[in-house]
This record gives sequence, structure tokens and C-alpha cells, in this order.
Amino acid sequence: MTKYVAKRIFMSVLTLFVIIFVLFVLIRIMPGNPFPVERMSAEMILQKRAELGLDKPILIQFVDYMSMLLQGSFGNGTSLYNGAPIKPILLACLENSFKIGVLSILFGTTVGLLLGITAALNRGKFLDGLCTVFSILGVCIPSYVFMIFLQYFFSYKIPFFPYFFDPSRFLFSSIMPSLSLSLFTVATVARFTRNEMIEVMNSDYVKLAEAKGLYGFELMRKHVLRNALIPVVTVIAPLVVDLLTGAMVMEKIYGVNGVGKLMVDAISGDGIDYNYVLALGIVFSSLYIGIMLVLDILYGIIDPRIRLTAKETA
Amino acid sequence: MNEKIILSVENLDITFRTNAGLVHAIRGVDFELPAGKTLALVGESGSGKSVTMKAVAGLLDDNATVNSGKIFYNGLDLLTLSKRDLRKKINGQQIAMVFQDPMTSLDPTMTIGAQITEGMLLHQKISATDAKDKAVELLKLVGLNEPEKRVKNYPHQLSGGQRQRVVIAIALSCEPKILICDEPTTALDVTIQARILDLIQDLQKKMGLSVIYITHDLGVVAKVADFVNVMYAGKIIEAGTVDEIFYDPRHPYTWGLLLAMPDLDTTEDRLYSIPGSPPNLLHEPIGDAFAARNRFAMKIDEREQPPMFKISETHSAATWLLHPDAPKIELPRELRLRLERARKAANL
Amino acid sequence: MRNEELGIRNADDFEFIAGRDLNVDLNFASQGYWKGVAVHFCRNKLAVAGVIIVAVIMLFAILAPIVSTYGYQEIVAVNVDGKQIVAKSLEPQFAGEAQNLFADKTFLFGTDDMGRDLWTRTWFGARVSLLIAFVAIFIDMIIGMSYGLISGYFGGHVDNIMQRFIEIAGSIPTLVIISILAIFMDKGIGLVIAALLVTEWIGMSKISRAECLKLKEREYVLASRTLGAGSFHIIFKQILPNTIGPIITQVMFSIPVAIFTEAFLSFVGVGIVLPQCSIGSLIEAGFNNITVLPYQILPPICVLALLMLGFNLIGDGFREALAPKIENM
Amino acid sequence: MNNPLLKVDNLHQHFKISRNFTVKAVNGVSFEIFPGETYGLVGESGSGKTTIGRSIIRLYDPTSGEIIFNRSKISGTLNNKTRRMLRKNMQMIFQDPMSSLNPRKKIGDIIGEGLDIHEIYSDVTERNAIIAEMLQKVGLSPAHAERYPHQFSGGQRQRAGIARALVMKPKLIIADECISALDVSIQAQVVNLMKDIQAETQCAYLFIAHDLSMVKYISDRIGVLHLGYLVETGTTEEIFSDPIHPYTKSLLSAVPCPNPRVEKFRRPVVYDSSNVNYSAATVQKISDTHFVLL
Repeated sequence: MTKYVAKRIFMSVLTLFVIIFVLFVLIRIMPGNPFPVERMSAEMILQKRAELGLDKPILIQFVDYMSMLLQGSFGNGTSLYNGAPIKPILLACLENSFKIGVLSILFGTTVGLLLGITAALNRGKFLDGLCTVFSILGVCIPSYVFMIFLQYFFSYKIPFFPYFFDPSRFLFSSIMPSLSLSLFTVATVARFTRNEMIEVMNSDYVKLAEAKGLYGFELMRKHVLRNALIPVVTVIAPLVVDLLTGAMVMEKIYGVNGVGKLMVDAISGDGIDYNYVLALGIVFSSLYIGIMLVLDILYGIIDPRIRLTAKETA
Repeated sequence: MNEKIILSVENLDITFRTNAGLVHAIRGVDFELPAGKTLALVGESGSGKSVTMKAVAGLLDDNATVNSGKIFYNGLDLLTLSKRDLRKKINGQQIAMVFQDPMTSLDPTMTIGAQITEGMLLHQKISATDAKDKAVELLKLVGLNEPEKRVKNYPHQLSGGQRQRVVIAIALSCEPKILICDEPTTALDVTIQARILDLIQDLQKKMGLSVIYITHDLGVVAKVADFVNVMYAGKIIEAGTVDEIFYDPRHPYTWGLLLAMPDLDTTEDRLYSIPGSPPNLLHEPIGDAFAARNRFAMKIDEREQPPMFKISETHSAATWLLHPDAPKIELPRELRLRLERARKAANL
Repeated sequence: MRNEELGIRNADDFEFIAGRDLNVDLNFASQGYWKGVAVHFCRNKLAVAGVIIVAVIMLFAILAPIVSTYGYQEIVAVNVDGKQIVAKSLEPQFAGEAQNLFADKTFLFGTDDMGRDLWTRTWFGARVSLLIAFVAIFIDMIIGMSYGLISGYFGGHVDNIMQRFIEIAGSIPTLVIISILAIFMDKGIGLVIAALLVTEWIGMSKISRAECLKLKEREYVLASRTLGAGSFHIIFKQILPNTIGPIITQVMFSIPVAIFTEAFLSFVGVGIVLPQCSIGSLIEAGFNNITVLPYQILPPICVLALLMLGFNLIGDGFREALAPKIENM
Repeated sequence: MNNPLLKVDNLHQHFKISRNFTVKAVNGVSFEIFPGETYGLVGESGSGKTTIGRSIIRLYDPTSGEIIFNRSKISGTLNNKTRRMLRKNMQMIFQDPMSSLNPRKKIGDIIGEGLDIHEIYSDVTERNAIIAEMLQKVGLSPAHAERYPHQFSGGQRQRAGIARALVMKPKLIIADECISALDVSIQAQVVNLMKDIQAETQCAYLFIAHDLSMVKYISDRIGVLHLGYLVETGTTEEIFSDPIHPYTKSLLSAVPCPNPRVEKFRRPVVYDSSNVNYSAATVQKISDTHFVLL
């Protein structure tokens, strides 16, 4: 098990390193000029380049950047446009996004699991049909359609919830954003759970457990749920990533100052702020790889087939 | 027969819903199992032998419908019981089952020990430590080495033969009266197969079990069975004691089955074989389902299903050849020689 | 037993059937593969509904912009003397007041805030979105399939290297990839297609590799090798036809993802640029006016939702038709 | 005796699983097959019998040892001429009738694949005629050429598999557990078909199986495999009436005999394989044809 975890951690760090390197190189070698040309003279640009170390060979720039990154700052730590430091802004945005994200993941998986289990237990009956229709709609209709409608009806027509996100009333104002963001998670988890449950319920070992005399809740608890839920862990990782994408739209609609909005601002404005793109790229990738790593290890812990490899016990 | 009948199945009829349509898998099956004896249900894949036994154990899949029939266990019709009562009173304690594939019939996330003690803790007033001791004892009984260590193992840490022993230990854990073995050895090597069969026979003697074997291997049947029922296309087509089936078979299909497996003295140039392939029960045949492959098929076979003709108190077969008006046929030469040889070897 | 008891009436009952050749086995089991899939698919009402939805929308997307009165760029406005005038596009000399018309006889979906016919623009947008999705997913399918088949078939070091690459490429969040692309490319259709190309092929290649690994150990592939077939023949003649089913399913699920990605990119402002339009850009325009002119957002959002629903239903139907084991015996 | 058709000499087949784990599936196996005879290879699962078949037909590259087939060396790197000869003259019948036919191809095209690859026919009419004749030979109807494998039962498919091998008119057919996945009543059909074909074409079989009674019935000579070693080989008569190796004895004793009065009193001989070390054993000659690894 320790070997498994160590191997996973090593692979994740390596992957992250490669990604940072690729991001860095891509951003540095790209054509065009990283500065708003119309507002700067040629000397200013040259001066600025030297100041930022952009005239050095690319590998040395990378080593410099990495050492700064390890000390906890993103390169020279400022926006190319307004010179504002990146880190505090990023941290503040990250906090908002993170809170809403965690809320919607928690809500999404819980409700999704419940729906999926209900559907599987009532297979072929009305409840199953209802859950299926709901999960199909949830998967098919993009979350931002829900967001727009929820916002229009519950914040505009019936102004119960705040129209825009307000960090000072965090819990109340994040209900709508996180709810609409979690619908896709609910639907996906529900659908996957249902199919896994049905497959497990048809398996030989559940038949054997029934032959032992187990039935109803006992059977579900001891044999079906455990085996069906282990694979569900694997769909959560990609869902978290989808959440990041969804967050971009959600933050635009609800006016949340989050990392998604930061990224949109960095790429959709007149020019592109490379320092931001790089910093955000690193943050997104680390988040993703970190979550994958945690889920991988979690998977190893709950599944004895990985926890105890044949070699260790033979 | 004056033994006590522990299990009797009457006119069982089952259909399955499949994507392709309704499959009439069991078309009226009757048999009896005397207490303490071994019954073998023989037939090829798709003949309905596993489905029949799943019906007996109350483990039919959701898409199966029992159209008619009764399954009496000690006078109690199991088909009238609710699923809850069936699990609570019958499964495990009265009727236990060993499945075909040892690789998939154990829960991968649970230790061997937990899976064995589960049934005991459910049905018997027994403490967890006592149950664990008993699990170790059971593993010893089924011949697994280092049972104390094995109870802590997970299924993936055992080999196929070891897993099948665990499955047998699970089946025996609540001291059932009837043990149903669904092809318990097909997934295993011959040498292990022989040991598992011996094991089940020894346990049967020790515990007074009644055993039903589902198999297509006549070697296995010869070794373990007291009574044999041959199934074809969802029906029992010949039933008798093991001696009657092996030394005096009457149904052409049984002939084919017997001769398809050469004994160690077979020297004939050709094996006697049944031509063609089994029918697809999606399109239920009219008349005798075996007619299309029967060298001795008569015109009536195409119109009407043969009833079970009684040959002796214990022996009967469903073929029109046994009808008093049917022409007498000469047994195929291979069969005659084979039966003579078999009788001689058995000193009959 | 007597005859009457058994109900036997025919005189020839106990004659052997003559003239049969038992050695030719004419028994057969089931229908052909694709026919079975088709039958199963058609029996699935939801899947058929999906096909109808997608077909209708595609029909409109192809025909509506051709037959409608106004072009997608044409601006309808009222000039000073209250007469309706039409301009080919935004022209500086254009004088008059743009109408914000709610649905009437000439404008089924109304007009947008510039006075352009929403009916035409919606279907034109759907056409752009569908085109982007089809082109991108088709290329993805080719790339992903070849990559997966090669990686799976040759195995060993080739597979190892190719899989490490996928692992790393797959660990970069889509958003990061898009932002890098946004640095290199101008906004517009090209960017959206590029983003889809970079991200969606990975799923395809994973599926075809998994299928290939499973299939290459099948005995018919071994049989082909013992007959002397080369790698090319085995990959394309033996393995590929058997991966088509899962790949089609994946394509059906990827198309809505592509449509969604386009809509999402255009919505956040890095996708389609005006006066071009797509579903996403129409939703964005509608969203900006939602409190004033809420009807504007309805048509594109409905088309988007219906398209995604339709393709997902088709995908589901395919998946179930190809793997009918869940409902089977 | 005439020249052997196939001579396997000291064949080793190892598979490297990871840096420090190698599976030694076959260890120094030697045997010969003469034209027109059937050599049975028996052993339990994991004994290496399937691996031997696949190494001989070069689905695997043998780790070491020499294989001579039809007077050419077919181990090591193959040149084009030898490869062509091997692919034409040695064919295989597979175990699982459900997976041995490509579900997307018509039966006719499956049988004709070898013809297509080696361009054995002059025109399409000739090709179709060969296929139709082959179908008839294996008890199917020429009309079946247009059907897909899904439309057949297990026995029919196995016959199509035999037709695919036969169409090349091979000198040696490796039958890898080709009846063990079939229903009992179908096994006899297939074995009869194989015997008929041998009588007609004089091809040799390497019959790989775990079912000793069928091996005894069909084989002229038998090799017994255990843990990748050939522990005993001899004529069928020698193996069955005079088994020397304890493993052979245990295997023979475990064969179920379809005769209840006899079978009920037989007890299998137990062979404890946990401490055996075959690598130290040497081959003992019992007779010209009978060898034991002791």
C-alpha cells in the first residue's frame, strides 16, 4: 500500500512538473508581444523585458520561475497590465470559487447517490423512471441554462435570492450558484450509481449472499452498496473538473469574483495577460492533479484488491 | 420408493423476457429428491437445468416469470412464500447453493471469514467469536490449509480451487438439508475436480445432506449420483436411478450423451454422435423438441410431444419409441457394444 | 396404454421420418448483429425521440436560413417616416431606429436588439454550432481511433510512451488548454474547433485502445495471424470493424459536449465573434438583455437544450443496443 | 520410421511480466509429430500446453530451442519464404467458438481469408467454389457462406473454424482445446469430423486438451505436461497401460469414467506437486517411443 501511494504521489508530482514546463515554454515561445504595444514605446518594452528577465534563455527563465514558485509566488508576481500583484487577488478569488465548489460537490454527490440508489432499488418502476428522466435532463441541459433561469425567476422576477453573489452574505447568496452548478454532478452521479448498483445486484456474489439468506437492507448494506460505490469514486474526479469549467460561466452570471472569472478576464480582454494565464494554469492543473491523487489513494484504501496486492500476501 | 421425499417439483413452467422476445426456458418439469440421496440433473447448456435449480433456491432473475408449478420442500410450497420468508427460513438453513464460477461468486470487498460467518450470524444464535471459530473449522473441513490465516484473506488472494472450497464452506455454514451444486467443478482442473467431488460426498455422509448436482459431465454423474434426470430443451426427457440411466438408457438423446464421451476402452472409428444443435427456445418447437436431431424420429414426433413412458418403478423416458405401437428398433452398434462393456465392467 | 388415451389419430404416426439429411445442420440461432442493434434501438422510445429531435433541428438549421425573408446579418429598422427599411449589415450611413420586436407574423422569434431577425439567426447559429461539432468530432474520431488502435495493438514500449503522453495531456484541464490556445489564435470558429480537437480525441483513443486490447487477444485475431495476415490487415480489417459500435456511442456523446463547449466559449467571450453567430453567442446576447427583453434568450437556449438532449438520448440508445446484457437473461 | 513432420527440440518459452518477474511457461520440451498422426498434449490449466501450440505456430517467439517443420527451421527469425510455408502448411483450430470467428464478417469471408491472403485462387468464382466445397465438407450448407457468426450455434461455428483451417490444405493442424467449450453432444460431432478429415487428407494433428478420455480416443501418441515440463511421452497404449511418472498416474486416476459401479469405488491418486523440482530431473528412456522425466 505504501508503495502504491508513493508511486501515485511521484507520478502526480512528475506530471505536474511536466505540465508547468510545457505551459511555461508555450507561453514564452509564442509569437507576438506580451505587452500592450500601443501604450508603450520600443525602449520601454526592451526595458520591461530586461526587467522581467525575458531576454534570458528560456531554460534559465524556467529555473528562475520554478524557484520562485517553490517559494510561493508566481514569477515576478504582477500582472503585465496594471502591475498589480497576482497572489493576493488569486487567493481571494480562489477562496470564493473553492467555497462554492465544495458546496456544490457535497450537494451534488449526496443527492446524486440518493437518487441513484432509489432508482436502482425501484428498477423499472415509476420512481426509477422519474430519476432517469431527471438525470437525463440534468446531463443534457447545460448547467448555465439552469443558472440563467434560476437567476431570472428567483432573483429577478421573485427577488428572493440576491441577483449577484455577495461574499459578505456568503451562505445565502451562494445557494443559487452552487445549486445550479451541482445539477450536472447530481445527474451524472445518479446515473452512474444506478447502473453500478444494477450490475452488482446481478452479480454472482450477490446471488450467493441471497442464497445464504440475506435480503433487503442487510443485503444492500453488506454487499451491494460497498461494491457499487467503489467505482463511483472514479467519476467524481472528472466531475470536479467539469465544475471548474462550469464555474467560469457561473461566475460570469452571478458576478462572482472567482478564478474562473479571472481566467476569462485574462484571455477574453483586448490583450492576454500571460502572467495570469500561467499562474491560473498552474493553479488549475495542481487542483486537478491533487484531486485525482486524493481520489486514487482513497480508491486504493477502500478496495482491498488494490490495498492488498497478491504479492504482499502470498 | 419408500424413502422420505425432501423436495419435489411439480409441473414447473418458466419463461424469460429477453431482448429478442420470450424464451420458454422450462416447459413442465417434475422430479423428486429423496432425503439423503444425490440427484443429478444432466443436460447441455440452455437445457434449463440451472434455471430449474435457481427456481428451487428462489434465486431467479427479475426477468423470469414462473407460469405454473409447485416446489414442495418438506410439504411446504416454496413458490407461495414471500421473498422475505424464503430468505429468512429457507435459504442458507434449508437449501444452500454452490455456484459454477468460483472466481465471481465471492464478494471481492469482504474477507473470507466475514463471508462464511455472515449466514451463521444471521440465522443462528451464535456469538461472533464462536462463528469465527466455526468458520475456521469449516475451512479445515473443506480441506483448506492454514484456515486461521485464510479467514483474514480476501477472495482475490486465493486460487480457483481454494475459492470453490470457500464457497462450499459458505454453503455448509448453516447446516442446510439440501445442497445444490451448479456445475461445481467445470471451472477446475480434473485433479482438483476429483478432490472437490470426494469432499462433497464425504460431507454428505457426515451431515446427512441431500445433494442436487447440475452438470453436463457424465463422469461426474457416475461418480456421485443416486438418481439421474436428463433434461433437454426445458423438459426432463429421461429419469431413473444411476444404474438404469447408465446401463439401460432408453431415450435417443441419452444414448447420444453417453456415447459422445468415449470411455477409456472406446476403439470404434467413429463416435456415435447426435447430429445438429439444440433448439433455440425463442421459437418453441412443435412436437418433440428432439425430433430434428433424432435418427429414430417418427411422424408423430413432429406433431405431438411424447409423454413420460414408465419403464420401471423408478425409470421413465419421454420418447415415442416406448409406445407399444412403435416399431421395435435395433440399438446402434456402438451403443450395444458400449453398454455390454459397461455392464461387464460393473459385473452386472 | 391404448391409442385413444393418448389421442393419436393418424395412421402413419409410428412411421420413421425418411429422407432427412441430418448431417447438414440447418439450425440457426439469432439475427445479424446490426439488425439486432437496430431493432433494439428502435424499440427504445427515448432514442427514437432523440433521432426525431436532432433530425428536425438539423433540417431547420439547413433550410431555414435559405428560405427565410431576412439574412442573418440583415438589420430591420424603422426610419424617420415610420417605414420599415432593411440594411444588408451594420452600415455607418444607416439611419433609423432598430426595432425590438416581439414575435409577430414576420419575425417568428422576434428580433434582437440590433433589429436582426432572431428566427434566421437562431437557425443560422444552430448551423454554425452543428458544423463546428461535426467537423471537430469527426477529426477527433479519426485521430483518437488511430492513436488508440496503434497504441493498443503494438503494446509494449510503444504503448507505454503513448499512454504516458495521454496521461499528461489528459491531466491538463480543458480550461488551461483553451487559454493557451487563446494566446496563439484569434477568437472565432477556428479557436473553438482547435479547443475541441485538443481535448476530445483523448476519450476516443482511450475507448479504441481498450477495445483493441480486448480484441487483439480474441481468437479470430490470432487465427488471422496464423493465416499470415499483416499488422495493417489485422488492425483495419479485423479489429477496427469491431470497435465501430463503442466509437459511435462515444461520438454521440461527444457531439453534445462539443456543442456545449462552443456555447460555453462563446458565452464567456472567446468563441464566435459578431456579426457571425452561434448558439452560444446568441445566448450571450440574450443574457445581456434578459431583464429587459427576456424573450430573446429563449430560442437559442431551447435549441441548445434540445440538441444536447437529442444527441444524449441517441447515445444512450446506442449504448444500450450495443450492450444489451443489463436487460438480458 | 519416416521423417518427422514437426520436430520440437528443447523448447523454452518465457514471458517477462516486469523487471523482476518472468513466467516460465514452457521449459525444455521436446517431441516429434509424424505425418498423418495425432499427437495428444494433456495437462491441467497453467501447464503450458496452449503456450506450446502458440509457440510452434509462431504466435509467440520462442525464447530458445529449435522447431523444425516440414524440413525447415521455423524457430528464430523467419524469412519470407519460410513464413509463407509455415502460414500455409500449419493451421490452428481454436478453443472458443464464440470468439474465434470475427462477428463482423460473413462465414464465407472468414473461411476465405487464408485464400485471400495467399491469393490461392484465380478468380472469384473459383474462390466461392472452394468455400462452398469446404462448407459442405464440414457439414454446413453452401448457403451458410452469406451468414454471420451470430446466426450459428456453437457446434456450427466450431465447424466453420475447422473449415477455415482446412481450406489451406495444411499438413499440421494444431487443435487447441477445440472441443472443451462445446456441449457434450456436439463434441462427438467435431471429433468425428476431425477424424474423417484426417483419413481423407492425411494431415497431422497436435491435439491439445485436458480431457483424457477424448485424447485417448483420438491420439496415436501422447505427451503429458506439468508445470511447463513434458513429464512423460509415449504411445497412447504405453501411457494408459504403463504410466511411469507419478503425475501421469494421478492424472489418469482422476479421469471420471462414465460407469457408476466402477466410478463409485475409485479414489484418485493424489500427487503433491508443491515440492517437485523438474529442472533437476533427467529424461529416462523406457522404450523407443516412451520417455519419462524423472
